[in-house]
Amino acid sequence: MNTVLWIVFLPILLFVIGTFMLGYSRKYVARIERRYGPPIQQVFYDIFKLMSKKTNISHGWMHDFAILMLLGGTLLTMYFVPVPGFHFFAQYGDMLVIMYILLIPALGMALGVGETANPNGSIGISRALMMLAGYDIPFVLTFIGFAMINHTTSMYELIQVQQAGGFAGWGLISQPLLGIAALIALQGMLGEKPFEVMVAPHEIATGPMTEMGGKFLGIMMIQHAISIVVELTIYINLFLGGAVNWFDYLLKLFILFTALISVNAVFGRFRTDDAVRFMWKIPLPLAIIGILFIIF
Amino acid sequence: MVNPILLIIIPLGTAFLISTLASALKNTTKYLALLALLANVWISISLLPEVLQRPINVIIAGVKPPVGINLFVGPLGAVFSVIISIAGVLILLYSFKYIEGEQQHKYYTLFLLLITGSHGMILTGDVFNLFVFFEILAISSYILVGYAGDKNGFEAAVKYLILGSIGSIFILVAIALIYEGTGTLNMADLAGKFSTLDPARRLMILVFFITGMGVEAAVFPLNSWLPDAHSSAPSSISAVLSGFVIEIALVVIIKFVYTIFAMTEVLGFLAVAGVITLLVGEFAAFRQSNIKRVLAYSSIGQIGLILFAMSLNSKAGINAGMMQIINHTASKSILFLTAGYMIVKTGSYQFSDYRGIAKKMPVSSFFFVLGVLSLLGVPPFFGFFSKLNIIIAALHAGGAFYITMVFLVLLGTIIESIYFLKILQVFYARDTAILDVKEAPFLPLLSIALFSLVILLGFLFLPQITSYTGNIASELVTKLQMAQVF
Amino acid sequence: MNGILSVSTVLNTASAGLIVLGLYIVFTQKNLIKMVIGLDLADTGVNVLLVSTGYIKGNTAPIFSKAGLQVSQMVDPVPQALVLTSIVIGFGVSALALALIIRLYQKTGTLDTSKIRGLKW
Amino acid sequence: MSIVSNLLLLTLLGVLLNVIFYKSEVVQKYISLIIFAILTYLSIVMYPLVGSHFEIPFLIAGQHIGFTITYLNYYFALMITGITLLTVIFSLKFIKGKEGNTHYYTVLFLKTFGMLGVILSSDLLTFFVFWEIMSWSTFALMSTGGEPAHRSAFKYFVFAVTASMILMAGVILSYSLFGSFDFAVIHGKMASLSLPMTGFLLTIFITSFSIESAVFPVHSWLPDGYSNTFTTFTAYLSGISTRIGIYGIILFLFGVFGIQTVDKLGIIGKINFRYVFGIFAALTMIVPTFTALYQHDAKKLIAWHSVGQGGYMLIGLASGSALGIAGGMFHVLNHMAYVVLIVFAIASVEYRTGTTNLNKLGGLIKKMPVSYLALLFGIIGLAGLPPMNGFVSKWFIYRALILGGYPFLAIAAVIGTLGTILSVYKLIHNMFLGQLPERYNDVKEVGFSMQLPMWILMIVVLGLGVYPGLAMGLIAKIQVSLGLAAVPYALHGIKAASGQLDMLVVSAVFIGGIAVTWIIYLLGNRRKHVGQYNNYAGGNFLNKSVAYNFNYEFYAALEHVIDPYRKKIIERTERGIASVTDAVSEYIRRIYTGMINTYGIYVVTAFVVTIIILKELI
Repeated sequence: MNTVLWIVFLPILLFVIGTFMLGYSRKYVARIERRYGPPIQQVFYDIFKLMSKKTNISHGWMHDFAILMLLGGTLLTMYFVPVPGFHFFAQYGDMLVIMYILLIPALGMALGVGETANPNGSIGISRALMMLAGYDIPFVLTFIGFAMINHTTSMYELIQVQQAGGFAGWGLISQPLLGIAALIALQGMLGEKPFEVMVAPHEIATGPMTEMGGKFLGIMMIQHAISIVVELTIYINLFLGGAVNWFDYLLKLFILFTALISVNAVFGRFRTDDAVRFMWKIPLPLAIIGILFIIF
Repeated sequence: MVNPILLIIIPLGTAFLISTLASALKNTTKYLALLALLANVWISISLLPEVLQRPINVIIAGVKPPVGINLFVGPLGAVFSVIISIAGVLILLYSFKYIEGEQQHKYYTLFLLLITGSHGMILTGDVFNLFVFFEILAISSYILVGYAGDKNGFEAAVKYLILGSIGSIFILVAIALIYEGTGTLNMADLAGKFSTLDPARRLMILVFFITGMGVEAAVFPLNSWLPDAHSSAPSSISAVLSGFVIEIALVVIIKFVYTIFAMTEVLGFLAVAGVITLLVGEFAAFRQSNIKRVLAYSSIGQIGLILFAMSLNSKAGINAGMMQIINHTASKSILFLTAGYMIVKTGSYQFSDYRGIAKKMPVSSFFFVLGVLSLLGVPPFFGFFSKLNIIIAALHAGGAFYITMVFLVLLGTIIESIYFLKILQVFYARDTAILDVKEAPFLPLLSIALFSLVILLGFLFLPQITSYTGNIASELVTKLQMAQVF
Repeated sequence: MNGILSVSTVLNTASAGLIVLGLYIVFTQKNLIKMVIGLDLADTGVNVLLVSTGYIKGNTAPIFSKAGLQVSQMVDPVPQALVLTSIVIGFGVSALALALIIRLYQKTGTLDTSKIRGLKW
Repeated sequence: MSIVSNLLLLTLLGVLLNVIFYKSEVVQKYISLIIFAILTYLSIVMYPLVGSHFEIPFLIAGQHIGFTITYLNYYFALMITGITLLTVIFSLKFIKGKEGNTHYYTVLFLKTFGMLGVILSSDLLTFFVFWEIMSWSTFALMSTGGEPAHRSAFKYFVFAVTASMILMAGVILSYSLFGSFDFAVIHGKMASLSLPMTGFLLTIFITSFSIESAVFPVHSWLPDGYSNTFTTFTAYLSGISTRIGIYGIILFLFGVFGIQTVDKLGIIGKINFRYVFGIFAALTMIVPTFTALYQHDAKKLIAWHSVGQGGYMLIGLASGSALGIAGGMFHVLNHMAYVVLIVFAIASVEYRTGTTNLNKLGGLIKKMPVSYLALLFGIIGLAGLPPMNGFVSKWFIYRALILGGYPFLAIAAVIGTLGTILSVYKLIHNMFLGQLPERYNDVKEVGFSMQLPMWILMIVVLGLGVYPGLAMGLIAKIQVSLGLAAVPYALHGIKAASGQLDMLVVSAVFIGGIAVTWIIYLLGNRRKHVGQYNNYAGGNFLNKSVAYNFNYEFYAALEHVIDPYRKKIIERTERGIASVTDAVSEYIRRIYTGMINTYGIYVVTAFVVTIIILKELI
């Protein structure tokens, strides 16, 4: 019964958290830029506005289906990532599964954007995929190292292991190189500056979102809110010792997110090739050295 | 019992008959030649079972060996006679259409003399007679190489003749030394007495003999005449020369080394010479553009392989070598004979001019493919089994040395496969440059088809073939037959 | 005859000399006719060698020319028979060689081996 | 027992009938269809006969031609006959009226004959004989399709004949070592062989099979060879032909040599034979996959992936754990299903548009939705994303590598997967998405006979993804029969102590997520479909004269990053070997100077050298 409640309310919960985080992010960046910034609930208004638009332009059935795949895939990921008090699905799929279902929304969006037949969209997708090749390799490598040392690929068990070791058991503390590498990769995964060239509003008209409007864009924003929380949770679970309760969880979320958007606020954006090169030159060697430490 | 001497007398007599009756018979002499060779086939085949029981020793003119001259028909001689006769008949059949003109009786005379010499070389039991038959074979092949009467033919014939003469000088020196040392020319007698000679003289004799015979056997580097002669001769003669003439000389060397000289310690050297010959032949063929030169160089490679197999000092090796000889006789004949009509029809020796010829000459091309496949040792053709046996025998000889040799042999096969495939791809190219080419006539195709039966169905008769070649192996390695007669 | 120079030594030396000379001509001369001459020389050398193998010191020719001549007094007749055969063959080969060379000369217009290289490689 | 002989004889009959009726395409295709249907049926009902042995009483070198049915070759026989049947069904329409299709079915039968013989053989010699038949028929398959096909088939031939010769050396070497050709006998005597010799022998065999299964660095024959021939052959060759090499590797690593023997072959510390093999497999995953990114031809792109995916199978086998080996074997089946599906989709597009050039296509989703769907299923499988089958086997492999302690091999697998995702998106985008060129306005979906195999394969790809247990049952039996630990499987996943996989739950949650989203989607107002020219163009208008598309140089930035590392070492080495061979043969030819005087000198030199050498010998 408890599980059913979690299944029903978890998406809503994370959506709310995610939306407020996005709002908080806008406000935070605005303050750094000496602006006033929108109210923290602005993202809610945006989504509500988009969902209730009269005209919803679509370029074909893949365009329609892509949006389902986008949010559907994100919800799928969300259920498999353990949060405090809920790890029902963790027994059916481990971290490897999560890593690959994380890509489903990306693929779905890519296909949908492809059908819109807008070159700006295609360029955005092309950039996003290249960025994927950049950040995913170091990120997965850190996970591989971490899983290897603990002899499990289950995220839930990784959390348990870390919590058993107390603060010193945190991944970031016990394997600092891996933790830092993953942190940099996480920045890319979230698509925050300096790794946001796939959206690049001034160059390619927001890239993948070019032909998305109305409820399509609305669902994309819902997905964005949830996926930010999910991705941050993955990092928390792997390297920040998971969370023992919701307070702990929200605190870690808040601190981590603040750290990341602080970087976002002060950087410009990398060119695609520079971003990929950066990912392969800094976090990747870090992760490799970290793994070499584990082996020897 | 049929007297094996008929194998020599019939073609010899017919040759003279043809040359004397030429003016009367005009162009029907070929049927006479065919009859003679058919008789040869029948005789050699009927001899086979008998010989396998017990070798035949024919005494000529009533004087017993070691003084008199004799023919010694062991399994080696019998099997080789069969190969010579059958290949002779089939190639003669091919020549019916291929050789035309008023002077064709000369061709058939020489052809029969060549067959005479071949039979003589393999059957004789006398060292000097070996030389005489060698000369008969050589002289007739010199002329046949130049038979076409073009510049290349004469050039090749002259080169062949000069090198052949050098070879025969070496052989003759070896014979003189043999006679001086042992006082006998009879092979069986010699086999007993040879070991009494001092090692230096034995070595001299052996090397003189191997060098002299090696010229005809096309062992590197004595084979420099071969690419020219085999590529400039009429294709039927190329088939004969590649098909069994060089093999005969090779087998004579092997026979002498194993039984008569009984110097098996030099076999390792011969094996290396064989592998070098193989590699030189295959590499030299690799960049050829003239189809007959490709085939000629490939013959050098194959003869190297056969030499390697037969020098393994084991029954298995000789067995495998004999199978490879059969395979080479059949497949190389097919290749030369099919190439012969392609040259005739297109008027070019360059295989690059044969683009898409498979559309115009499908049957010939098909047989060419068969020949190539068997030559390369692709299962289930006959060549596969002989090559397999060769490598088994080589690895049974054991040791890193033979493993290395086997890898070199396989390298040679790779090279060979590549250059043959280049030709096949040209044959089967989609686009074709040749327009007015027709298929070869029926009779030559029949002859080629009969050859290809050997490589196609050979594997069904493997046990029988192995029993014959196995007898040859025991003849050479254990010298059983020799002892049975004397 | 006494001392170093026995008959067989002389014959062996002569034959070796002829063979080497003949082959030397074959290897160095570029004229085809000269090469044939060289071959003939070498051939003669071999024939001398063959004859020498049958030589028995002090014996006569193997012909029953005088009454009472024993077989043991004759030299070995076999090599003589061989030499006869060999000479005939040598003659035949030379004749054939010259015939071929004539035809080759008609086709190419030269006897120089370095120019008759239509077939190579 | 007669089933084996029936299988082989029927394929031979197919060859024969197709040769006889080489003029009538109609007769050919129905004969082929019927015979392959029977063959598929026969190989399915072969199951109860697993474990039996069968000999043709014909001696080669004192050896009967022997066949045996094991779980392993049952698995492969099913794949071979099944995929050939689907290829034939697809070809019925596809191949009609194409130039050079006269011997299409003949070579297909010949190839099937060779492959069936190889996998069913129970001794080395039979194996080798059929191996040769298979290589030659592969060559014939590749040669169909004009001049470029001839050239690339030639390249294949050079590799294949080298592989054959190496294999022959191995076959005969083991015969002289063990005195038998029989796999079981050799396996029994393996322990008595010295370790260096075992290593040498195993290296010979694995090298030979590696060439056939296109392992880096001997893979370069494959992409051109597979992509220049008929597209249906591309599917067939990528799907099953290359994998016979994998069969050989499985058979020899686990069946003939045995994993215990192989594990004894240590080099230094943890580096053993398997590890070295794993490194080659890792390079096979990475290099060809990233080369695929650069391709502009759909067939070539997939052919490169066909090389890369082979690396996953091999790395699974190299991991040596039950999970990894199961993953490797399962990936053979999965790869076959999705790659054939992908190539069929490409073939459908080629059938309708006449091109596979990725720069010329686009927007075909509007015209050919079924082919699009087929390609979509295929690429999700190829990229290894849930819920398709490719994910499951890759999951096995990743997990085996991580838990087995091979982090760098695991990361190689991940890098390969990322490269795959990138290039398959390019594939589907450039063919089906983006702007539809005007010239394809009247393109239609392909007919039923071409759709049917695609639907079947889509079901297989999805079915095996959700219910991997369907195949895992057989794979576990194979593992037991090879003396390995069986993988603990369930119908829809894997049972393991830590971190499990249940594909049914994953799929169900995914569908649930889609359903929820759909509800949210329905909350909004109705969407309206618009044409492709009704598009944002920076305030400008669009019509058919404006090429408003992005597909050329799709990953220019990434290529820019990778380019410095692409040294084309393999290509240059190959070219080097070729030119060295040419030079060597050119010099050796020069021995035959044409000067009769030199020839005479050769004779005397040979004489002198022989005396000098033999004086030492005697």
